[in-house]
Amino acid sequence: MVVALTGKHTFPGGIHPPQKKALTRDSQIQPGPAAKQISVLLGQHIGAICQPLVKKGDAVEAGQRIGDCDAFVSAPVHSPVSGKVKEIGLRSHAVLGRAQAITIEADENSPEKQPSFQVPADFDLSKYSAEQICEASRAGGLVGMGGAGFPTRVKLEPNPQMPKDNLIINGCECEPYITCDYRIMLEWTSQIIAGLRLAKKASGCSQAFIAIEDNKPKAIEVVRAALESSGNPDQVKVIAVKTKYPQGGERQLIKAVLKKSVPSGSIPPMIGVVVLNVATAAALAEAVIVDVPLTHRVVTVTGEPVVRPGNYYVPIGTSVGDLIEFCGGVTQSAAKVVLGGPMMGIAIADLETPTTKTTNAVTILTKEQIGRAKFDRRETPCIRCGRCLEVCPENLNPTRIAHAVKHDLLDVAERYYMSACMECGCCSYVCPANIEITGFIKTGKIFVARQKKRMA
Amino acid sequence: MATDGEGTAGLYKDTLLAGLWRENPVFRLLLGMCPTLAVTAAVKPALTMGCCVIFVLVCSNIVVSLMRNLLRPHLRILMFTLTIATFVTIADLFLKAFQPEMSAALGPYVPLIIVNCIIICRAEACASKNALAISIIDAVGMGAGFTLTLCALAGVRELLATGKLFGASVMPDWFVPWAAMGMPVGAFVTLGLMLGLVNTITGKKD
Amino acid sequence: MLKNITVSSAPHVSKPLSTRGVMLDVIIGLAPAMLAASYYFRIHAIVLIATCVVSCAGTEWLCNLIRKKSNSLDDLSAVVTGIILAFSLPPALPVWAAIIGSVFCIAIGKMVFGGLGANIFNPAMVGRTFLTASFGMLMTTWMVPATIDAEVRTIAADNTVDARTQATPLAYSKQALKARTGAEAVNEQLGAAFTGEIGGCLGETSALALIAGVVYLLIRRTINFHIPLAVLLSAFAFGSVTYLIDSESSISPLTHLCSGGLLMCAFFIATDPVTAPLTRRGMWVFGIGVGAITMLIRIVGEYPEGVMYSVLLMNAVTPLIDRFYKRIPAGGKASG
Amino acid sequence: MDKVKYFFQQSWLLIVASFCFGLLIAVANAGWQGRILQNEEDKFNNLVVEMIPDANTSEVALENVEVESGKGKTRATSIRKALSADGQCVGWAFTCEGSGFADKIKLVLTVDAGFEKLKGYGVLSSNETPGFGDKIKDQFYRNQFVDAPTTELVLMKLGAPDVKDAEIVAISGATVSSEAVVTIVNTFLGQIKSHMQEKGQIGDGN
Repeated sequence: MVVALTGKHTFPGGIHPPQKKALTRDSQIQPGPAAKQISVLLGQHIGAICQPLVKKGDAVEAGQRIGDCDAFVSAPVHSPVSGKVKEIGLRSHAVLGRAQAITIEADENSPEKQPSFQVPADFDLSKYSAEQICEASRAGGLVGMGGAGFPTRVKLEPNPQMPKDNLIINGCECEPYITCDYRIMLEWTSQIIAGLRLAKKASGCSQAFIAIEDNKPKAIEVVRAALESSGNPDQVKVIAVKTKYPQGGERQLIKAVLKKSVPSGSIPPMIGVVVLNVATAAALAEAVIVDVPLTHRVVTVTGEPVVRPGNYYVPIGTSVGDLIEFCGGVTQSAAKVVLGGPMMGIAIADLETPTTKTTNAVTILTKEQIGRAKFDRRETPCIRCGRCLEVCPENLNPTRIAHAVKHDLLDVAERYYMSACMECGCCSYVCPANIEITGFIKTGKIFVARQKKRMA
Repeated sequence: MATDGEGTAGLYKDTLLAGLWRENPVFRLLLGMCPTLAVTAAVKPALTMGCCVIFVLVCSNIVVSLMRNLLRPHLRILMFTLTIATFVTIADLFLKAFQPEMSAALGPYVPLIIVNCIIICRAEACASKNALAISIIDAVGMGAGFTLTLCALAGVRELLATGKLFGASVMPDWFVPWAAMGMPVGAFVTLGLMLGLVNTITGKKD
Repeated sequence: MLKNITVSSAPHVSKPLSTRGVMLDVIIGLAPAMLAASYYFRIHAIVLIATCVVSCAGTEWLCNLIRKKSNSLDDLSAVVTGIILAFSLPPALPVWAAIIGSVFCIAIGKMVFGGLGANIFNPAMVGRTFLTASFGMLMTTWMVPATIDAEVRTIAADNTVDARTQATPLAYSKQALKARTGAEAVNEQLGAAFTGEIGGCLGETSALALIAGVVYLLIRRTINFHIPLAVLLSAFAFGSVTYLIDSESSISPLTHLCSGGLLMCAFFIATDPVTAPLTRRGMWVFGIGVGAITMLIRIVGEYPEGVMYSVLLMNAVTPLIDRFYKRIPAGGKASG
Repeated sequence: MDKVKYFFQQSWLLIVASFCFGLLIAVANAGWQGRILQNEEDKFNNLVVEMIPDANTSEVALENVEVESGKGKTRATSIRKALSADGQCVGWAFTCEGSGFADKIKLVLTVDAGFEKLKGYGVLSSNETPGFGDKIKDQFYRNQFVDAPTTELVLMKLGAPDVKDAEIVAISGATVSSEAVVTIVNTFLGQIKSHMQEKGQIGDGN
């Protein structure tokens, strides 16, 4: 199998922000902080929010299920440490604002989970049935770890109405700064491949791909070599895709790899495609083979002001403040803390905000960097230059939508397909007039959601 | 109708001033746009048009005011139009007989006074509800407001388009006429700028 | 540490681009033509450009003052408008006329609509239309380039132009169309039209300089190639048809492209983002429309040049084009 | 019967008013009609006198002369004889019309007694663009027609406007209006000339 190291596969639109991956690219995955206090949010995924299964004062074990929900689209949460439930109360949540969380005080002798596990040599795919795999992914609380947090079980479970035939493992990691997926591909290669094979079996896909951006040639080679050495029984194809933001977006990736478009308002399974992030694939292998739930994840702590930037294996629920402290703190120039990358990440005001299953990075930006984007230059009138239309990966008309929202014309915004926007931020990035197009569209979506709620 | 004056005299004064400024038909009510745009290329035809409108307005207001108690509501617009058309025809004939040049310059715009909204507006809003004296004063005020506005517009346009006023050269020799001001575009631009100016002065937002 | 953290919506970084930078690029793109104009029309060019730029900027400043808006001069859009207006004026135009045109184009063409980004029509073309309508004679008096007529003349006190004048190639081509012969003589001027040693508006004579400018803009990706290409292709197609039908009375399509304001229109006027469509397909339609109407006016119409009116006409239908070519999301229309 | 009663109840005012207004218009018309006709005649005569200095007045010579104005349409005109103070025929005058740039152009055309040379034209009514098309009223353009031969006229872009020949130099910037005048003159002149020759009013040119 010959794999090109430069990708031809891509999608229309997109931008090329500075990569800035060199900061953490060569930093191996290290164990993260052994935090005294962990706050596990009950809503870390798309779907129904979990109900707590423990009470204040209960003792919990590492890996114990502490929150769950009966709804189909949901995923349980587990405790990453052993200790005592200190409180069940509201915590800052990057997306929801404030949300219920279970705060656990860790014991002195709480076991420290090691990054990665060894896929046993006698790993045999035929030992696991499709139902088993799905069940394990649900029990392990697996959700998409790339950003959206869609419960993995829902993705995988075969659906007679929508048979799935393509599985894509997403190793694009197109956001600047973040390198956690890159490190996982380099270090946990066998785990990813095991996860891929399990996912393929569970979902009944006939073809599987691993898509990696061509700015990570090392990862492409390592994955290819690992596939070849294992004999590649599933005929997995490694696809090098063009380095471009937002190449890692599900819809964009499907367009690049399969040349197929996902209809607006639907999700990839509807056209028979399953997309799993590499971290999810690795977690799937862990959950199925050794029956360990998702309680830790790799987080890239990065940004110029960070003293020791790197990739850390962090218990989910560790507060951002603890994480930053563990990395040696930040220099004076730090001005903004972002959960996620600079393009789609969410700026937080409360350093107590716990990390979640979808937190792939904590990016600290300097005043100069955000100043260039937000403060130095005032917003000027839209000159209709059309740059936002050109970069929009969803082929929308962002300026129209933004201005419709600005003038409170939600129906107009809807007519310009506001709901199809994936909020990738490309339009705001290129706008010469410094209009916060993405911000307006997000606001518009919230308004529409409120309207619908009122009507219902 | 204004009521802040004192007694009858104050009411008369208010009525008169309303047409001139506060309820100026062109600048505030935006009525009678057709003649405003069409006959303001020069002051003379504008003034003639204004006088015609005053004449028709006063006459029709008198007639309408006199027969206001006899009007059937559903036939009132018909009566207004009939009255206005009569006086417009008379004005047209008069112009043809005594001001043939102006008649030629104004062309179809004199007969078009029939459909001038100002007149029907005043008949409806004032004459059909008020006594004779108020109706006449209202007509004079409105007509004078209309005439003055037309003349102001025409003055600017004639001055810039030809360098003349009332047909007499007033601009220095080096002045090159702006022909565009005599064209319809000049009418629209001048009217727009004047409206903007008036709105600025009165502090009206939109 | 981390005392003053700020919060705002994503994305948190942005490309170092600004409206001012875009306009600066356009000015740089216009620079070669400015140099060419100064070379061929000497003091006239410099005076005219300076007048237009200063009075455009002044008008914008004044309008902002009257409207109690913050000063918007620093986006340089008024400067660009001024240069383009100057470029579309005859070199020998008196200064006062240029000032009237500048005031009109900024005040009426741009500020009354609400300033940058809100105007429907290209402001420079609005100003030029007003001047053409007002001072027809002055606007159709073409000066001979200084390189041919060594003596640089001035404007006499009585507003007549004291310079050797000549008709533009397009005026000759109009005569050729009427007389049904003589197009060949116009075609021979192609070389002069390419370098710019010919009568015409200030900035439009030198095809070479305009092409140099647009290459810069295309490399900098300040403009897209769609509109210029569409304009030139459609004009070329129209020109070719008439040339093939009757080469005696019609000038060659290449001469059509190089003479008059077609190149400047295609590169700098039609590409004004504010008044052009947003979508690619819309840009094609817009460009083809501009080229076609220009040629229609040149060949069938009464005026020798039609760039100004064709741009304004297509500006008027831009909202319609945008409406017609609405973008459909990548995944097709949302279901349900 | 009730219906008729109802009808009159509702509309008696309208009927009465219609009669009154009709009467008013009739009176005005009767009083001024003579003057209006006189005005039109005067305007025509003034133009004739302006163009033919010897003439004092004019009288109708031929009425309802049909002229084909192209596209199968015919227009009727009447030809008038220009008379000097002592009753001598010093020329002929007639109105002619055709489409201009914006609207119809109506001209008075005068020729000398022998129908050999034009004496010029005057504009009765036109609506051409101010500053451009309406220069057909200017002496510069009108003078070119004075003493031009009554043959087919040709419009030129460039040339000498002072020479009295069949070549007419167009007004720069208003080619359409210039052309319209020439076309109108050409259309009417030839046809009326042959018509006159038929009627024996003038010689056949030999």
